[in-house]
Amino acid sequence: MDSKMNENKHILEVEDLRVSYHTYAGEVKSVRGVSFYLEKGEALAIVGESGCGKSVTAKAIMGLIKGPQGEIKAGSEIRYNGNNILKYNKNQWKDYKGGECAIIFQDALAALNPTMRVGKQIAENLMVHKQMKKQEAAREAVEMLRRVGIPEPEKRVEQYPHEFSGGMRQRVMIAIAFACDPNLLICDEPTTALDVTIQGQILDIIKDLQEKRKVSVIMITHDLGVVANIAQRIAVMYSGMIVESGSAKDIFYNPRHPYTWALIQSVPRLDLENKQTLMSIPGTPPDLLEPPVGCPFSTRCSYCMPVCREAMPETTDFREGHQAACWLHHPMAPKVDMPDFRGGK
Amino acid sequence: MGKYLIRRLAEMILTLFLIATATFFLLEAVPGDPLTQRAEKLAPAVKDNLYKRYGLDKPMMERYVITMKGIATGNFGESFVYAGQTVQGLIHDRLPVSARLGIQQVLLGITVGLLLGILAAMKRGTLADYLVIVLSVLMISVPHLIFGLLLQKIFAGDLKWFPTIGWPAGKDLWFGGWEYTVLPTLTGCFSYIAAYARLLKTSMLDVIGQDYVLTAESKGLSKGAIIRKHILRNSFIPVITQLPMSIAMCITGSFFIESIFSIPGIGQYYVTAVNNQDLSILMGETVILAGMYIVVLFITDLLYVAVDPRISLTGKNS
Amino acid sequence: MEDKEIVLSVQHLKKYFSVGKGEVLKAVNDISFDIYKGETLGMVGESGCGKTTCGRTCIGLYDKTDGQVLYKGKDVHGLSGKERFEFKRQVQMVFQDPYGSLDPRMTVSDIIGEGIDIHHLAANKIERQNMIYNYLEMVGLNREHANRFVHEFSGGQRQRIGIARALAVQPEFMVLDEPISALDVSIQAQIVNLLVELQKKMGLTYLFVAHDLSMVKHISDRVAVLYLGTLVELTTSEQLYSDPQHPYTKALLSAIPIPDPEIEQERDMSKIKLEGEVPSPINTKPGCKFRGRCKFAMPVCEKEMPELKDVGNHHFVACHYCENQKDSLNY
Amino acid sequence: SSGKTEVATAGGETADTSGTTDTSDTTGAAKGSGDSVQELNLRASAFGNNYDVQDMGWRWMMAECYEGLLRDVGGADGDKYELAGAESIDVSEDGLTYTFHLRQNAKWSDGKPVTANDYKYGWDRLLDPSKGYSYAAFIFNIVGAEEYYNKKGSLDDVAIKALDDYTFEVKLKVADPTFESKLVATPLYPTRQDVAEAAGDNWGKDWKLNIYNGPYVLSDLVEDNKMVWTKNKYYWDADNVKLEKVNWFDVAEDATAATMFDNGQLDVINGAGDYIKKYDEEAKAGKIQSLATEYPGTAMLSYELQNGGKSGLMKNANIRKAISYSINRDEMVGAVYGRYTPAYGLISPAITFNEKTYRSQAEEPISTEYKEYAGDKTKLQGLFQKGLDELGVKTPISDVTVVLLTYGSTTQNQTEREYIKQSLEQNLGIKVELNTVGDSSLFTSERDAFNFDIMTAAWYSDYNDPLDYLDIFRTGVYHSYGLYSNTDYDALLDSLSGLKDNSKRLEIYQKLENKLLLEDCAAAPLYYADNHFYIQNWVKDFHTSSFGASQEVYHTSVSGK
Amino acid sequence: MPELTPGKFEIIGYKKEDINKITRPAISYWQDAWRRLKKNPIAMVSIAVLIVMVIMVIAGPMIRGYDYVTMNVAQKNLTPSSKYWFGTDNLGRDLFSRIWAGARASIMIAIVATALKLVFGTLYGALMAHFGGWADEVLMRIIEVINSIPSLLITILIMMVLGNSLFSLLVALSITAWCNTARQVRGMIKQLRESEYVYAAEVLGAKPVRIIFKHYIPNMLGILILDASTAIPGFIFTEAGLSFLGIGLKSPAISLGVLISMGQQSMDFYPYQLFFPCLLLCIIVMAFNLLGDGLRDALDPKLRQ
Ligand SMILES: Nc1ncnc2c1ncn2[C@@H]1O[C@H](COP(=O)(O)OP(=O)(O)OP(=O)(O)O)[C@@H](O)[C@H]1O
Ligand SMILES: Nc1ncnc2c1ncn2[C@@H]1O[C@H](COP(=O)(O)OP(=O)(O)OP(=O)(O)O)[C@@H](O)[C@H]1O
Ligand SMILES: [Mg+2]
Ligand SMILES: [Mg+2]
Repeated sequence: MDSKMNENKHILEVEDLRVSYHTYAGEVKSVRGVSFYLEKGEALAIVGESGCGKSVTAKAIMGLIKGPQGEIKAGSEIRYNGNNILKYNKNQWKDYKGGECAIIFQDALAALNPTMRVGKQIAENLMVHKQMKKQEAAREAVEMLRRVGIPEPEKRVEQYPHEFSGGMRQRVMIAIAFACDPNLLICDEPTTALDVTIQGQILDIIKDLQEKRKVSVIMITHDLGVVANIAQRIAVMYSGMIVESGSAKDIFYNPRHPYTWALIQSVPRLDLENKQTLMSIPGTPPDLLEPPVGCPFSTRCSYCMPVCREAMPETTDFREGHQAACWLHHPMAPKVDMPDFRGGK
Repeated sequence: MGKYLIRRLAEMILTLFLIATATFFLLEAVPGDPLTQRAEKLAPAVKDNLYKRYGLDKPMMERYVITMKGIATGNFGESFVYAGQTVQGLIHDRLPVSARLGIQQVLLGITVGLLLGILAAMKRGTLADYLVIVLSVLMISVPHLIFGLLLQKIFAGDLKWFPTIGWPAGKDLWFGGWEYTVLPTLTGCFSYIAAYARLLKTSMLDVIGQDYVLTAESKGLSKGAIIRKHILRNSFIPVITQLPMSIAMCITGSFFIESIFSIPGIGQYYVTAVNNQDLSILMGETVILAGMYIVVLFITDLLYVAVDPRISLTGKNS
Repeated sequence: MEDKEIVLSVQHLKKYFSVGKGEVLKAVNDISFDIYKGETLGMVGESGCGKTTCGRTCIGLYDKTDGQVLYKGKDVHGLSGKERFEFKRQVQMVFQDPYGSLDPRMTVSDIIGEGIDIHHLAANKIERQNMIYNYLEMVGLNREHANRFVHEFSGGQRQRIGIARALAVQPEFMVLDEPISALDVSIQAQIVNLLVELQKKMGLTYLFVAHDLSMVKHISDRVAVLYLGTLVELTTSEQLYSDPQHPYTKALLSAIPIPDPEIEQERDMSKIKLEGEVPSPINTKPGCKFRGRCKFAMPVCEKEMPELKDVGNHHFVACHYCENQKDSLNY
Repeated sequence: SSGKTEVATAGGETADTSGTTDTSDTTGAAKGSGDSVQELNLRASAFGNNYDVQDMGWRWMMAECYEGLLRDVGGADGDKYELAGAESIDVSEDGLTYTFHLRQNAKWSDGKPVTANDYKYGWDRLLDPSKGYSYAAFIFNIVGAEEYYNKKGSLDDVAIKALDDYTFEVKLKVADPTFESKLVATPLYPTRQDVAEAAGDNWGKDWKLNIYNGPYVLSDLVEDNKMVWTKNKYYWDADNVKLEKVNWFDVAEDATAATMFDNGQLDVINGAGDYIKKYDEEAKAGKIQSLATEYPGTAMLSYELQNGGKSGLMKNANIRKAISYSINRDEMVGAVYGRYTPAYGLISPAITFNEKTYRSQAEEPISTEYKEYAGDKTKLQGLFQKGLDELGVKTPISDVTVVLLTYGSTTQNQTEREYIKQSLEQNLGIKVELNTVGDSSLFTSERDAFNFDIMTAAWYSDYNDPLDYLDIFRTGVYHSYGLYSNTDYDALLDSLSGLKDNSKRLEIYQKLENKLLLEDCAAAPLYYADNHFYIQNWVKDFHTSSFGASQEVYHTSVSGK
Repeated sequence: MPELTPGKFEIIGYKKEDINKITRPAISYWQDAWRRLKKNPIAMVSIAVLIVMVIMVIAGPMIRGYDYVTMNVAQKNLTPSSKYWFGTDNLGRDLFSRIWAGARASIMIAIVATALKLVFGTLYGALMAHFGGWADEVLMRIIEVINSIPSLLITILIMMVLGNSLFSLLVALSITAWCNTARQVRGMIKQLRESEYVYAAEVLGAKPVRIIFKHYIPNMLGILILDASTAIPGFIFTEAGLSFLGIGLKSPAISLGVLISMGQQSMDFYPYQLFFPCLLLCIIVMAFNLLGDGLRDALDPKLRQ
């Protein structure tokens, strides 16, 4: 990826992002060299198991990694429209956060200030970035709520988050995020806590706004169904690294990493027979306090080779930006194809 | 709401009744009686008269009933020891003095305490944080009396910035004669500063870790705005919880302050009354203080609602 | 199916919570179903619809408000001390939250051993130890894990410890209260596989509660769909997925995103989109609970709560609209 | 007076007497400068709460705001009496009839004259059985008085008479040389019938109801804070009263008082503890004046004589003596108080007899014998053992435990009891258990329950005669410390009645004191009280008296401040 | 980068034994908390200080060879010197020895009062939580009443009723303090009662006694320890305050409070008599407080990894 060449196409480029948390137990290497890019107007999904570093990546992009515990390692770069945001000054940050880039968190109730009226939480954003007056911002907040499909927004702006249902709270979060027409939206598992029926509504709103406003979206989730619904491109994360990335079709129909294989296979499908043994990934992800030397997936990989335990595989490029980091793609490795069963055997 | 108020009022009255009862029997359990000293030199007949006059010749239960009846009608009777003094007079003369002292202490203490708390929370792990910790422990562990005397010696004695003793009265009772109130207020506010600084620090650190602070940050709000608009209000719940305790603290603390600075408040009087087993005055003061405590408790509940919309007065809250 | 032995029979079960100020929350509102020996009854529904409450009331963890729960013919809520003790051995539960359901101050062996101790299932310490090892291995963990504390385990491992704890008293019937919803996809399959395997090995009967329809369909013989404390549909899993009747079930099924971009993109257009949110279970109005979000709602839905009726083939539905449709089909 | 600070005063109800100078009502400090401000700032550590003269509630206030027939004036040779309310006194030959010719220009603070009737009413009131004044015994010697008080006679038979407005006459049963010294005591002050009766039950409780006939008027009082006297313009000798205003500040802490004195906010301070040393030095350097006087009080140890105490041993005089002699009084006053005079007798040097201090005429009873034992453990223990043997007690000395009852929580209280405890333990080898109570009423209960062997006690005499000290040990007098009872002693006391011969009286007094302390060892005197006043240089004519106002400011003035 | 040989490219798959391996050493809740505490320098310094204190209150009075009660009037009010490190008091007793003896009493009183408070508060709180409903209401009301009466009144009255003794001091100190513990325990049990592991135990047929001892108490210990660590300095301080009112310890027994209140009365002349006990009180209170802060962090479940 040549950053100059892609300057106008790529709204965001993340290069060798490494983030650690310093805890009593030691240094948690949450993100260990993540690189990806995002095109304008594109929806990129980051999938992976719990604790693999998805949220930390999102927070890093949003500029929310805070000392003294959190640390973005030197050498990491996050370029937004070609500028490394990690070198931003106070004012640049202010414009970037909320104005250029917005985030939606998983737990909307926790992410909304319980003691502030919903309208004000939206208006606050407008006042910071659009230099609106109080009343103007308040009117605009009503509009935002209307746009995300909340009935009677005039009344609702006066209410507090706890008076909203889960789905509506997430809509409020979306309203806050979209308030200042960001160019980049990060959704950190926005629907995981919601029911499927509500999840559909929320995804529709996000997709709708994305299309209308040409926003680039990073959708973080571990639900492959959601990914299939929304994403054009997918990055699969495992243990603080991206192990495979490519277009949605590449990942779903032509995955190249054993972890992606296993991930896709372990999802039960409605067309499966009753009580079949599901494909599952044995064991548990590695401890990020002491990550293994070699491929992090090697401990659970049915295709594990001795080399996997010794060294980190290099990234192999396939066509059209499809990449995977696995020793299986090394010329010396035996040829293995993705097993052809899906979601069971 | 009306129903709620009525229920609260009923509860308050019940609590006050229980408090009065507890106080009465506690005092009964103390050996001797308030007249022991006064009657010591009297002839038996006169002594009987004296006891009769204060109703102390009656059996305990009868006196209990009489006392309770008196309280119900707001008549606590006259002091056993300071003849002629009544609780009504006390409320009129002394309560405002203590109230001003208490209010000034609490306001100043809470304000400074909160500022220090914010400082410590925002600068966690830095020298400022440790300074606040050390300072607050120091403020708690050095007794009021010593603080008061030191302040008096330095600021009134050596520097002559403030009067040594005294307290405003008359038209200055509430607003005026500030120079008299500076040292007593300072002496008393230290413990509040310490308590509130620690409290706010802890609860702010709690709030800082919450997701909605991240949300606020992701909106591009400045640090100051985040603290003001998002962190503070949410950190106030534990602070509010502490308020009634402060009222209780106020009374114990004010004894020393009042005695050092010759302030005619209820604190000094209270300790004297306890030592004298001055039942009527004690009963009156206790009921007043407990009443104040309960009212503050009620205000606290209102404050909770004001600060945290999730809490409702009437319904069940989390 | 009639010939099958009924393990648990739930009849008009109601469970109300009072939530202050005279308000009642009808968490479970008149539910009836049977569970047969050796089967898995799946129970799905949105969050807060009363699945957990139902499960807990069924095994006597909550007192009932009304109705009856019969375990092997005996009223669960009226058991004598001794019967109750034995009941507690025969009926077990696996909890939703793998973090909250294990005492953080106990070692794994103490957690698994707790049931063994309570029911005196081991003659001595060594036997107890061996039993614990046995169960640990049965759920796919190692002996070395016995002396560890739960916070060192991942979610999937914890859930296996939870299952081992339940298994340790050799139960016959288990309520699995969303045992997988807190877990990662890759781990969910481990647990489901384990549960299926154990059922086969030991002939257990399950009440499997979840909100993930695909997983429920996979593991269950029959599925019950709950909506706001009421049972709206109950049938075999094949039938439910191939021929859902209740508008809610239909919407639910169509809302599940399929992990396949092409199918999902196509389906997106045809999905049934439910408007609005799940209403509050406090002080519900009479009539069908779903009517506010139902596009087939009829005047009768306002007035009467539809009863659960067999629309043929042991397919039970509680819906006025479906009833009428069937009627018109039949006539 | 806008902009001025008003400080803890109750307002202007009493302003009629003080309107002129009362513009600046500031507590903190007399900010005034220049000579003209005749205002004095004094310290009180507590205000009394009894404004009834007959009850002798609050002597140091009453002596300045009221006036009796005589005034007690302190001096280098002890106290003297000056005519005050009385212009002259006629005593009949037999010493039984006293006729007081009252000052005709004496007035109450409301302008009405002070008449003989006011005295009669006050004295009658004192004897009124329904009032139960404890100082009634002061005038039991008046014909019919004791009978009336004990409800055996009527008021009409009491020989207290107002012959006319300005002539007041009383008749005694037996001649009493101490009678005159009692006249300075406040119970014998006049009381205005109309005012007292109008106040009814509240008389003596609410100062605002009082009227005054002394040099000053109590014009404001806020408990725990401040009291203000202003000059009584109706006072007959008002021309000689220079101060317009006297402020009394309730200052609880010595440290605060010292700060204020050093700042000039207090004009006089009563030194205590280490401050005495400090101010003595300053006085030597001429920075301040000092005025040290004896005060008629004696601190002692009393024994539980009724039952012999918890240990039962206090019945024995030798044991009591051993205890008494175990205490090194010199060391004690130095270490514990830093002031006071070691006492080896009962009667304070402040008491005058026959125009000279009593102590200069009578040797302290135990001073010689004490020296024999002082610091000699074997001798002391021998004495104690002797006592044990006399009682037939077999317990070894080291197993004896006695209970010392004390109260108070000041450093002085604490060191005092620790000193006594250790002295007894070290010198006698016994164990001392402390029974410490927080306040005086609990002390009274403990005392009356006989929960002690030894207790700390003190007697502050009410009138200037040795008899006042000796009388408290009479059988049946409630004040009998430790309930001492001895018929010989009582008989000796009785022999004093009507005895006018001073040399004979002196002899009997000495006998009594010796009997009490040397023979019976009914109490162990520890020290005689005193006063150490330190006075700013700008204060003139500040006096002190033993039975009037201890801080006598009648003639005091301020100049050169 | 290791050398790549064909041998390294043979598919071997994962080892069954490895997949569930936990790399971190086995560690219990308490070990973990201790480990976190150890990483907190302030808490460790506090512990060190407290250990020194404990040693000193035991040995301190003996170090200089002066008895802390026996007076020596000839040596009174001496300023600190090599003979008397902290000087002497007004009866000539070595202040160094006295201060440690005072600290001994203070700490002991605080610890016993804390124990009383914890035991009673826990029992009371458990009763409230267990019975709930009507009984809970009544018991809660009692707490409210006790809390609304100024604690000073209760303390003084108790001292009057029971007499001025160590025992009554302990009772007086703990009688108002247990309410807080009771409330906390009640809240904690109510919360624990709803926790799934308690339900799990119930499902297993566990009797209430078992649940209390196996689940409630171990899970409340953290809170109770925290409560204790804040209560101890509180008691030391309160006892000191009572000494000022003259209702502290009975002489010749001394506590820091007694020493401070005696020192206060001579602070104009012998400031060191006030300074040293004050300093020691501050150090002890501060050490306990900071340890409490450290414990709060160490025991905080949110910080668990
Ligand atoms: N504030 C923090 N302090 C310490 N460690 C942290 C912190 N935040 C995240 N981590 C650690 O970083 C790793 C990655 O966490 P992250 O939140 O990115 O996971 P995730 O992929 O978002 O998982 P999930 O799906 O559960 O949200 C985890 O091991 C987590 O424990
Ligand atoms: N102890 C309780 N007191 C009051 N209300 C309760 C209680 N337990 C559950 N509820 C309420 O009863 C309803 C049903 O709750 P339940 O936990 O059974 O739902 P669920 O279907 O298991 O939801 P989820 O999928 O979130 O676990 C909810 O509205 C819940 O708030
Ligand atoms: Mg996350
Ligand atoms: Mg549930």
